[in-house]
Amino acid sequence: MPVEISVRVNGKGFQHQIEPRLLLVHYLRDVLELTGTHVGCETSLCGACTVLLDGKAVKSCTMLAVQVSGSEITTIEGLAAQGPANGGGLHPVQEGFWEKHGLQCGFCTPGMILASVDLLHNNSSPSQDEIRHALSGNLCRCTGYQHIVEAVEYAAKKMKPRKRA
Amino acid sequence: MLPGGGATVWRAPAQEDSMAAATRYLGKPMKRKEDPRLIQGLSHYVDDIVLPNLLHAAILHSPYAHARIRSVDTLKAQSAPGVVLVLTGADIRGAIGPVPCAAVIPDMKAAPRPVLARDRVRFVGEGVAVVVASGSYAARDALDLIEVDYEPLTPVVDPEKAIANGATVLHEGHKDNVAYRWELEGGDVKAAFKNADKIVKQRMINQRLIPVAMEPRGVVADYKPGERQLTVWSSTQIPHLLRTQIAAMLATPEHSVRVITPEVGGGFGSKLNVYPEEALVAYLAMKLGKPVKWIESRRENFQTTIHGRDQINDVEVAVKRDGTILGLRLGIIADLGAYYQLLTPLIPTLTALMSSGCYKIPAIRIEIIGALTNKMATDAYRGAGRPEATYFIERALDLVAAELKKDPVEVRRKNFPKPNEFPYATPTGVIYDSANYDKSLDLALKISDYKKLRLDQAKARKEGRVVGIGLSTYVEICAMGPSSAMPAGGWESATVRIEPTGMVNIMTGSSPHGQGQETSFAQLGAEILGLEPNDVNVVHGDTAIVPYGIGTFGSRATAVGGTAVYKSLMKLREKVAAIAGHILAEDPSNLVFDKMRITSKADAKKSLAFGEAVGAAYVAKTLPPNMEPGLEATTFFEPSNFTFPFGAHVCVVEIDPETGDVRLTKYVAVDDCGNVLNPLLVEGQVQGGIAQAVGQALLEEAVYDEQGQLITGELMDYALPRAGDLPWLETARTVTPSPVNPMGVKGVGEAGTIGATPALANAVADALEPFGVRHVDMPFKRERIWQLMQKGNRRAK
Amino acid sequence: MIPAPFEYVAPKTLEEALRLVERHGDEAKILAGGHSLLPLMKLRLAQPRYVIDIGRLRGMSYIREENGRIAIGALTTHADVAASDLLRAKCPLLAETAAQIGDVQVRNRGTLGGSLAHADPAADYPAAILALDAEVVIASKAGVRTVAARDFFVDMLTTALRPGEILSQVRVSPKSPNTGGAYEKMAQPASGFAIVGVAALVTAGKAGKLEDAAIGITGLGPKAFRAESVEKALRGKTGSPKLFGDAARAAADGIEPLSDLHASRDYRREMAIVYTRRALTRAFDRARGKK
Amino acid sequence: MKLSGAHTLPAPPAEVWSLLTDPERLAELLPGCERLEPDGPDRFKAVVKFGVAAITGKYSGTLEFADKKPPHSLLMKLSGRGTPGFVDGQGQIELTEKGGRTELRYTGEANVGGMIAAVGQRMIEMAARKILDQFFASAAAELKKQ
Repeated sequence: MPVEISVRVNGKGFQHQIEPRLLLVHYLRDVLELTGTHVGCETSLCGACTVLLDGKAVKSCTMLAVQVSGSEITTIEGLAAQGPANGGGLHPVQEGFWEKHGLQCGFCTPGMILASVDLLHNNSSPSQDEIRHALSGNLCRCTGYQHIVEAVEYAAKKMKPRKRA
Repeated sequence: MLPGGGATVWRAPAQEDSMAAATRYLGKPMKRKEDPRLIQGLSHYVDDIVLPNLLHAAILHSPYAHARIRSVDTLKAQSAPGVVLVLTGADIRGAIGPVPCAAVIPDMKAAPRPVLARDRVRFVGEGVAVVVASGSYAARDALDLIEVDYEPLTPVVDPEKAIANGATVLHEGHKDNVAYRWELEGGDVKAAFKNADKIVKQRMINQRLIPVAMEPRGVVADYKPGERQLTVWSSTQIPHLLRTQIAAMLATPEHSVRVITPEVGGGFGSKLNVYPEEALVAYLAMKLGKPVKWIESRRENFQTTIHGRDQINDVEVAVKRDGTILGLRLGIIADLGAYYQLLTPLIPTLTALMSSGCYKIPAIRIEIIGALTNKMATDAYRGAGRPEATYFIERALDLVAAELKKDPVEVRRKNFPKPNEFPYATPTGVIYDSANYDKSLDLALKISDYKKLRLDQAKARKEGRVVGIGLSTYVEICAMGPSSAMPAGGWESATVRIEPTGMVNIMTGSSPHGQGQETSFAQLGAEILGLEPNDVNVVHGDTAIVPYGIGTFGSRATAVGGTAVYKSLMKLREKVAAIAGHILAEDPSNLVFDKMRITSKADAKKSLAFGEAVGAAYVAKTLPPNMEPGLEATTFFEPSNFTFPFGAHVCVVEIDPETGDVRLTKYVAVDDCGNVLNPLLVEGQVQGGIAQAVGQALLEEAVYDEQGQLITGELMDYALPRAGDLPWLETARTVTPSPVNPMGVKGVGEAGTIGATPALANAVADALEPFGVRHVDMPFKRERIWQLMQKGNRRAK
Repeated sequence: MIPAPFEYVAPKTLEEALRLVERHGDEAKILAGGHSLLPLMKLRLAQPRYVIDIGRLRGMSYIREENGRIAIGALTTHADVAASDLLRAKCPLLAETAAQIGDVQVRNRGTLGGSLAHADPAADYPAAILALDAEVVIASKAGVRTVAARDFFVDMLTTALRPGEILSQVRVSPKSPNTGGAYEKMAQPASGFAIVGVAALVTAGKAGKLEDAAIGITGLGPKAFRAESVEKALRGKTGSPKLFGDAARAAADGIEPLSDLHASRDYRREMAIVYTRRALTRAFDRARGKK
Repeated sequence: MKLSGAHTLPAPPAEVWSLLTDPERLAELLPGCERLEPDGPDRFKAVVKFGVAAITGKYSGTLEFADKKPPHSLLMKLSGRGTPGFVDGQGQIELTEKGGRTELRYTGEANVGGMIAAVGQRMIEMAARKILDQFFASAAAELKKQ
């Protein structure tokens, strides 16, 4: 039996009748056509599907869409509130990934960026070890992580004077 | 800025990185053009493609490693909600040809893989039936309704048992499971071993690995019956070869097939292949007249996308007391799996070719046995055959050093060919293009402060700590070409078109998937034509737009693909110079391209905008006599040889004496990949390569149980390196240009993986030396190391 | 990747949830954060007919002091437990354990109650819950009952929860100033679950005399357990590296350790000893006021 | 996966034998057994729900008796398939009289494939032991009743 959900995604409100078993990641990708959130595994280990749920990083493949009804979701598409999709600049973490060559194939990148945003919310000047630890739920097969660590450091520096993202 | 004159090639710089000083963009660390779309979720991987009326396919896989299929009952599935079609192997018999293998080895037995199994399954995960439904959920549900009656057969899992007499034979018509035997001999091996002071022997196992590109594979196919046009989107490294093979498998004219590779989320060789689903999904779209999508799950990716490595190497090295290597004997048993994929049988032969390492070994004999087993096929995984070679020879050099009680550095130096001995021909029949092995080793020793590391190690050992230092000096073969040495062409194509507005499109037959050629080729175009990189667009991965190409693998995109781009750019520059010269009444060889202008070196007033000269080519009123209008040039570049990047890696590991846990504490990599177009990208390739080596050395192993079940079938049990598993990687380069191509580039996609694995292994073996350990096989999992230490401790008591 | 279909019900109150749980019996599974259940459902290893989502129940996510104990609502996430100032001050062992579960994303969603009710033999929480002598509060239509941690874990994936019951709260005692705790875990490199995880809690008196010691071990056997012989060997003795080393040797007494791809029986047993000693050493240092 | 063990049952071998080879009574003892119907001599069609807690799957397949040497030994062959994968196994059962009671020894091997083999690896053996223990406990209880 379908269930109704009502959710805010990237600042916009949505209401849909969905199958209860619909995973959040499929709701975002197939129903809302926000395909920047990727599916890299089915065991909640790769982190490619990471989104922000009420500001906290979660794995959207390990949630039913119905569980987020009433919540606010941010996907990679909505991270730069004024990003080119909406006519403006990048989020500092996005900028860091670009500046520091923090990505190659780009598949893990949206999840990696959102997990980094979550980290910087909780810790505005993380050490390299803290960054590596905070990203332990996100796998990257291309970069060897070093440039990702540098990207997060870049963003931390950039975000400091402005406090929060 | 490049010197004028169409014939002038960009000369290999005499000094390191002098190129960067003389150029505006080349050799500079430019951030990537591909990134803005990727960091904002605006890119399109296969699964992001949605077409009207799209149907979804799901595949039922065999849970048995070896079984006869008695029957497949699809009745219930066919009537399930949303289901459009269910097909079995029997249903598509004759309609789709087998999975192709391009490797040819004399007297090799055939082992073709049907797109769906018919009467027998030979590995866990082999496709048995396919469901097409209106949605991915409905397709998945219907799989559970298909009933297959299997009669289990004895699984053949161990490669040595597989090739032994009396083993169950996998394929009808074969008398055993030996796929092929292949021998290679150069120099007087018998004499070498007769004259040796010592013979060092060791068996080494290079374990089976799973590539795990972060994006699983996926295929979307669409067929327009009116136009008779089949379009296939696939996450592949080889769009053109795939198109040819799909056409052949479906017996469809190749010109009516178009393959598009959208964004590809990593490959590492696993997408350098032709898979059953690529033809099957295309077939379904043609049959149904509707677009069909199939996306691989991670579990399917583990079971049915190619695996890597899986060799047993029996090594014997004949040495003199002073460390001079006289000869090498190598036996390889390669576990090929149940069927051949595109290059499966070929991979161990690459090991053979590179078995000399970066050493002068006058006599080499290699015997390869390819074994068929009830497992997924092995094929090219980052390094493809060369990591195995580097691994055994670098381990062997350390064993020789240990045997002779010499420092590993000394034994290596003793056997390096010197820079003036290049091109250097090995007894295995390859010719190393250029190198300075001492130089990269010196630099690695300097950066790592090797002498101090040894002193620190001695101190640590006194404190009861278990510390090891590992060294590897490697050479690898890459820039896969020339065609004479390749199964299906070793060249690469590029078309460059300067559009009427002066904007440039580079269409490359290489199909990058994370390497960053959209940026580095744009740098090349901007440099040669005096433009900005943003004026240069790089198009790839669409067989309808891009000329036929070979693809991105074997670290060839820059050295072979880039050279084709370079040559096409030079042709166009020459033509534009001729037009500009004609308009300006100046000798074209006096013209310099810079800052979007073409200007005379002799007379600065003789100058016109680049766009003006380009416009003239299209308006075609002021062209020099007999010149064709338009500005488009195509090159099919055929390299004269492979290239041979090299380097030296040094690392330090510390082992927890109580648990066997190995921590990598220091890593220094010096790589020489010749000239570089963009050092930022090179660094990314090296770091990523090292991480994959760390994966093989410390964590990764595909384990099949005795029944042929893949028990590392998910990321739950197959560990990949995470951010915290790696120390800070210190990287540096030496630059020894390759003479093989005009840009002097070598290639770097696989070097990190090839160089790093043996360095890590040598470090672990070195750490365990006080425990009487001579050799330990990868992966260095805690328990394995712990057991060795326990044994060592017991012996010491 | 795709769960089998099910009926979804989201009760608004605990009472309603209890009615539903009772009505649907073993055809239903309770969904809290979903980080134990959904992975199984996606692989179709679990195919419940009903999913009762208690994740939306109000007032079940809290950490507060009640009658001298600390009460933690079943729906409190691992992240909240790890970050709780109250727990970090008065029951740091639990916060430290929570911080070692899975990864950031998992900790943001996974709940204390969900993890305990699933009773994965390699989960982290049970070790700490046992060492802390926590009380598990269980609600049913008949009312509320309390089960001691050591009676809660029955077997692999099996707890003292009966049909019709919902785990509603966990209670722990605040530590005394001379008590120190530590959770030491050898993580399975792929999944992050514990190959062996040891939670130690020691109370040190004058001159390092051990007034009390409690050790919970997870990952080793089919269920987490208290290492009573180790505890016995410690009580009343003066803490020292030698004592901890000797006492830890009994860590796996009476347990038939699990064996899998990542750690054999023998290795698990040995690692239980090593990690017990490490946890004790660190807990003791903390009890003595060392960092 | 190799399994072996021994249980002492409170009845002489003849009674144990008749219990083990009586499909109707067996069906009641076998944990999760939903159906057990004759399908030829010494061969039965079975539907069994196997698993532990949340990880449960339904398997349908066959149960066969072979090499019957009443009341001393027999070979039980089991093969079942379900959505989580398959279980194929056989166990040699030996019954020895011990003072009016029976010592039952079994040695067997089970092959497990499919999803459960790929992801349930660390739990399978435990689950199998648990199910066997449950079975023998119920068998003992049943024999005691008589």
